[in-house]
Amino acid sequence: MSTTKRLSWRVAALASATALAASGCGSGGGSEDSPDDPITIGVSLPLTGDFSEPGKGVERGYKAWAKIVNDKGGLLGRKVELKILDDQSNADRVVSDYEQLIGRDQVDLVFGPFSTRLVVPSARVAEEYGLLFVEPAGAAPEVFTQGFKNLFYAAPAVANDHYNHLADHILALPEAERPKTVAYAAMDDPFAQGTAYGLKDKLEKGGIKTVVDEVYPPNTTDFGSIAAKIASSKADMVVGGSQYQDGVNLIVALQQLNYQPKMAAFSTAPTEPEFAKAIGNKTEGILAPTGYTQQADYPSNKEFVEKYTEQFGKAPEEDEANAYTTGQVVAAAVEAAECASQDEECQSKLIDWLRENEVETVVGPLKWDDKGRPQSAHMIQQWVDGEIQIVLPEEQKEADLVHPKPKW
Amino acid sequence: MSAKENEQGQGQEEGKEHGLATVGLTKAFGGVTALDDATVSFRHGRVNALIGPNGSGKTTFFNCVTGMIRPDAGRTTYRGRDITAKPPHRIARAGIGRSFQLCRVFPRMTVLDNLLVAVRPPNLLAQLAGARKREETERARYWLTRMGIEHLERAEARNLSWGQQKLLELAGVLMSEPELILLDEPAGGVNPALIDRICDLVRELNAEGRTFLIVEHNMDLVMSLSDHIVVFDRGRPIAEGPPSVIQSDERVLGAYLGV
Amino acid sequence: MPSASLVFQSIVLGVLLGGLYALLAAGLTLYFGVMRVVMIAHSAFLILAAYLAWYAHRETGIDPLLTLLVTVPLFFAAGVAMQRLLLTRLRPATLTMMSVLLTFSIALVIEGLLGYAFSGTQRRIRLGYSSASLEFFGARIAVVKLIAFGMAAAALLGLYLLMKHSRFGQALRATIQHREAAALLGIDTDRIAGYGFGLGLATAAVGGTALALDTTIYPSLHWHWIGPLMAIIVVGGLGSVPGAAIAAMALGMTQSLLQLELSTTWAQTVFYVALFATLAVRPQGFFGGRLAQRF
Amino acid sequence: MAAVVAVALSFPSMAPSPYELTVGIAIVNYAVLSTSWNFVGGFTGYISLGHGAFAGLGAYTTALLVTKADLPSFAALFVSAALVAVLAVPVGYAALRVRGASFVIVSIALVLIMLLVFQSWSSFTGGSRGLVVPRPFPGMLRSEHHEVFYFLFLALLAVALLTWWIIDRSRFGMGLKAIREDEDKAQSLGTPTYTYKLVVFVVSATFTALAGGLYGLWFGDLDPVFQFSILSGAYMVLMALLGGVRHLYGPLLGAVIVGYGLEYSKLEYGDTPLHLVFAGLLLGVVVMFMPDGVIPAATGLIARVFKTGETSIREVTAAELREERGQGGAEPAPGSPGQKREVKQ
Repeated sequence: MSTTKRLSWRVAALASATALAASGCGSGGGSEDSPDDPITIGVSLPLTGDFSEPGKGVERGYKAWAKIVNDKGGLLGRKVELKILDDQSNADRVVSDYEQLIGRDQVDLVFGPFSTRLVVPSARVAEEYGLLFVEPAGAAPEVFTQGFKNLFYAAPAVANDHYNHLADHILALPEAERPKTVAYAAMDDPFAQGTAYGLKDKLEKGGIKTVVDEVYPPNTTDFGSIAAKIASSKADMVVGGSQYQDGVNLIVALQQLNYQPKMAAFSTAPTEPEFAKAIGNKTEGILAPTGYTQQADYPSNKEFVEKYTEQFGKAPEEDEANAYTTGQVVAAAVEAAECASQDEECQSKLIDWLRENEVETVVGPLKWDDKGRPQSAHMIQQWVDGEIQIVLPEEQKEADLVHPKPKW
Repeated sequence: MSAKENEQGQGQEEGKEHGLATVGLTKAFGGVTALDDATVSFRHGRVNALIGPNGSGKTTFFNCVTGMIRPDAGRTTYRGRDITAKPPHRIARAGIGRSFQLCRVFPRMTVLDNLLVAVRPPNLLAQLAGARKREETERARYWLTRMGIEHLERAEARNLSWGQQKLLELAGVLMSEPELILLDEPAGGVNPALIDRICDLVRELNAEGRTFLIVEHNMDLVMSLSDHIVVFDRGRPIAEGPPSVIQSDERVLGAYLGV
Repeated sequence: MPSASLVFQSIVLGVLLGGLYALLAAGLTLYFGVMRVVMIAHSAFLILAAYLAWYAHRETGIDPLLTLLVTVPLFFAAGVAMQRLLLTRLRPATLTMMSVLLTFSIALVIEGLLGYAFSGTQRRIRLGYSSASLEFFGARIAVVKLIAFGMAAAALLGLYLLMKHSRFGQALRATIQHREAAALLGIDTDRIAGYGFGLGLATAAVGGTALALDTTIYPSLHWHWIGPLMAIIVVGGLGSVPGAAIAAMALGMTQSLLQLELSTTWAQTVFYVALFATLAVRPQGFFGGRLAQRF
Repeated sequence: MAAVVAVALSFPSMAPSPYELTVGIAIVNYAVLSTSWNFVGGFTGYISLGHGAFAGLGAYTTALLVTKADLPSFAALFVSAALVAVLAVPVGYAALRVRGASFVIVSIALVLIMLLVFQSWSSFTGGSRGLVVPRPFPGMLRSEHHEVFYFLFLALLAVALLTWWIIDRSRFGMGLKAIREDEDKAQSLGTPTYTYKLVVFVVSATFTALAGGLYGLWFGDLDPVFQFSILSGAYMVLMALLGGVRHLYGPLLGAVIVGYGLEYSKLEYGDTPLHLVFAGLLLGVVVMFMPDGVIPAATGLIARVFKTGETSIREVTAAELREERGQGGAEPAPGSPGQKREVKQ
């Protein structure tokens, strides 16, 4: 081996090692609480890559929360400061982000990332460092079976319970009106699949037959074959465990085949603002669960919608609301425990308090079971007269559920 | 090792046993038939030549015989053993070495390493032993010396001149201890002085017992060097015999002139 | 057991899908034919064309088909430029391997820039006739799928006529068959190879527009396309345009039919199963000529 | 060399927080992966873009052996590497029978098919719900856990480098390098090229699987989308190529540069997808302008500056001219030794 070769390698290795060490030293060590220091809150979000769209929604929600809190004088008299990193929709990154936030940047608190796929690995980091982990997006059942003691999902219900009101409604219908066969198509994603399969389990228990059960990978763009299967089954009802664009594609493909079910329910997609335009306004009668409505008259929601609209020029959607809820939940715990720092005592106070108490949020009052599952339910919305309106449960409804659904 | 081979080579009764022979060798590429039912045999212990116009199938013949391409039909035997469609390295180990039409060396290996590639480890474990064992290095240097390029042993092969690369290629072939050496246009692109040098080497090596089969366009070289000539046209032999016979064969003239 | 009408519907869908695959695989085969280059960025250009169609439609409302007037010449020029400026500068000895990496890097750059310009959001062109369909012997065919198929078929036919009946096509075929021999015949193989590359990229422009009509697009979608396409060209025999087209149809159809019994994901594996089976049984592909043997 | 080892060994005690340790682990993991890749890429010149599949398989098989077969973690790691080695045989059989292009295609297809299989077969692999790998050292603090794995990765790197070094100087390695230079020629000299390629492919897959398995044990959460990613395979290639595939420490150097660069560019330009553009441009530049990596490029530069090098630029050009002719297969232009000398000066 030549001298130059050896030299170049040695220099590079030394440089990188010292650079890492130096950059670590520079910003570490700011962990002592002092009343003037802001409370720093670390978040990793998918701002680029496959989950970037909802990731950016969550980011806006967090930013709105921070602004609203700071405008009112902060938490415990301290300003809050968000440190948001981009995990590129990648699990390796999300873990290393939380390592950085907790270890190097010494943030006082952390908020969860977006997407179930990223929540589990990052919750583990927080768990192992003993930090409270409230998250806005991990709704799939798997999130709550890992034995995490520090995790709380800041939304009304886990994925499998999203359709609970609809299931109850269908099973209560008179025999003649009740759909007899159902076709399910779900994206291979823990959240999307969870919503469809939650409904499937309940309907099957009620004796309603499953005739199609399709799972498609998240990168599916051509839904011709799946739609053909569903159309050919002539199922009375179709249920899509969808995110956004796949739901649109599936509906368009079904419409291309002129399939007319009596009932059609899709998660997420129909609640998006662009939905009607995307499917050419043929939305009549489509059902969707939602955890959030801008019209909800919870006191904090009015403030949220107003100030959010002021800040971003449009009204908040569900992702934004869930992020905001996360902020509200953590804030409630911080105010009750009167502390916000990484030390063990403080974090366990926060966790214990949330275990025992109910928090008022923009999605209503929330409380959790011992696994961190929220104990409320999602509302069911339906497109009626060209507008998406709440139809279930009875006490919150804005319109009556239309059944059977008109042709699309 | 090479001395022992020499004895073997000279021990064969010349002419009685065929060295390399093919029966009905056929190869088509798409619609073009490169080898058409070629049945031909070459003398063991002699310098054989294979000539013919461009596109008459000489190189395809080499490639089929050495296993580089698989013939569509026909058989190849070497000293009675069937070597049809055997993988090239097996054919090499059966004692057939070859050079390539455009001289091919390992461009970014040293001259010495170019030869050491041809060493065959005796067993599996020896595969992991160091590649530059003394006796092998000595043997490599012997061949480099005979080629007259021993002073270049540490140079990378790509930095050699064309002629030096030709000699290096030949040294590499010899390092693999072949009985039969197939040379594809050894004089191609080489200056006259070096042609003489290569001719001398072929004669010397033949005298030491190695058989040659040479494809060459340089007729002076072919006629002066070879004992036995086979002429190919359109993928099959049309004439064979000693130089004196071939020179006066009308079919050969016809093939070359396209009559 | 799926009903007869569903099987028929699937066959129709398979043909429609196979048409698009065939066009794109033809492009991939052209690159390989003229340059021995496995062009990983082919599907990235496909998505780029789809984005251009979508963007033009969103901004100006013009029909995506009209963008072809711009994208086809643009892509042709880009293909020629890519061959002349990048690929010919690679060392011939390592061209095949290095060109894979080079085109891979181009794919990454395209994906990154698309993500930068349009974000990772899934996009879809909203056409008035998106959900319209026709009845065809009991099967329903979406109008957009039919248009997409028509574009692919027309482009393939054009390619076929060009290669079979024009002087350029003859030169191109000769170059693909045997580049050295073609050069000896006085064909400027470098120039022909450049044009071959441009033609290949032009198929991506047509394919991308066809794709944008009926499906969602997003920057990383090209990974989803490149696998099946590469499987197709190996099964068809590297370098054989008709082989690629036949393999594309066969595999597109198989995929569509398999979806009747299997899940969407499992059905996609048909491409890779075919790829491995081909390489294990008949490495030169099922329709390949002598070109395929050494690669 | 000793200084490098000393720095590597003392790094955990120098790291100010566990975060720096995780970056260290990531870089050493990259180094193992690209060194493993370099068994195939460096020796034979066959570029595999699909080594991510072997890493993913190593991780998943280890995890499944721990969770389903109740094997102890590290026994599972080695059994998994053995299983991947067995699987690599038929893959190599299909991929290596034909040259070049098909190999690349198979390597990419391997990642894509594994992604499909591990997604679809969710009853066994957990599919998109993911698979949790139990910690090998339960009860250990997270920072200690990082430290242990840092040294495990370092040990694996040492073994991989040692193996590469042994092969490099062996007859086997000589044969492999001959394949890289000219496969036909190597065959004609008696090298059983197919067997050689297959063996080294399996060795490479095994080391990659070990790295993947170790990563799985360390990281704990597996998801097919992240495990079977074509991008991770591409990074291996980029790192090895950047450092220099012909050098023992090339991939390691590349891993340090790329690993540190990724971390840095994320800190600086975090939330844009431009990191893909950077990676793409870097790969393109390496391929176009320094296909032998930074080590030869740097030594070449130094040699040129001090005029001590054995090779002159114009010589290389002459050799490449000839090589081009060799590839083109046209009639050789008569280049006499005399003419060559002129070019050589």
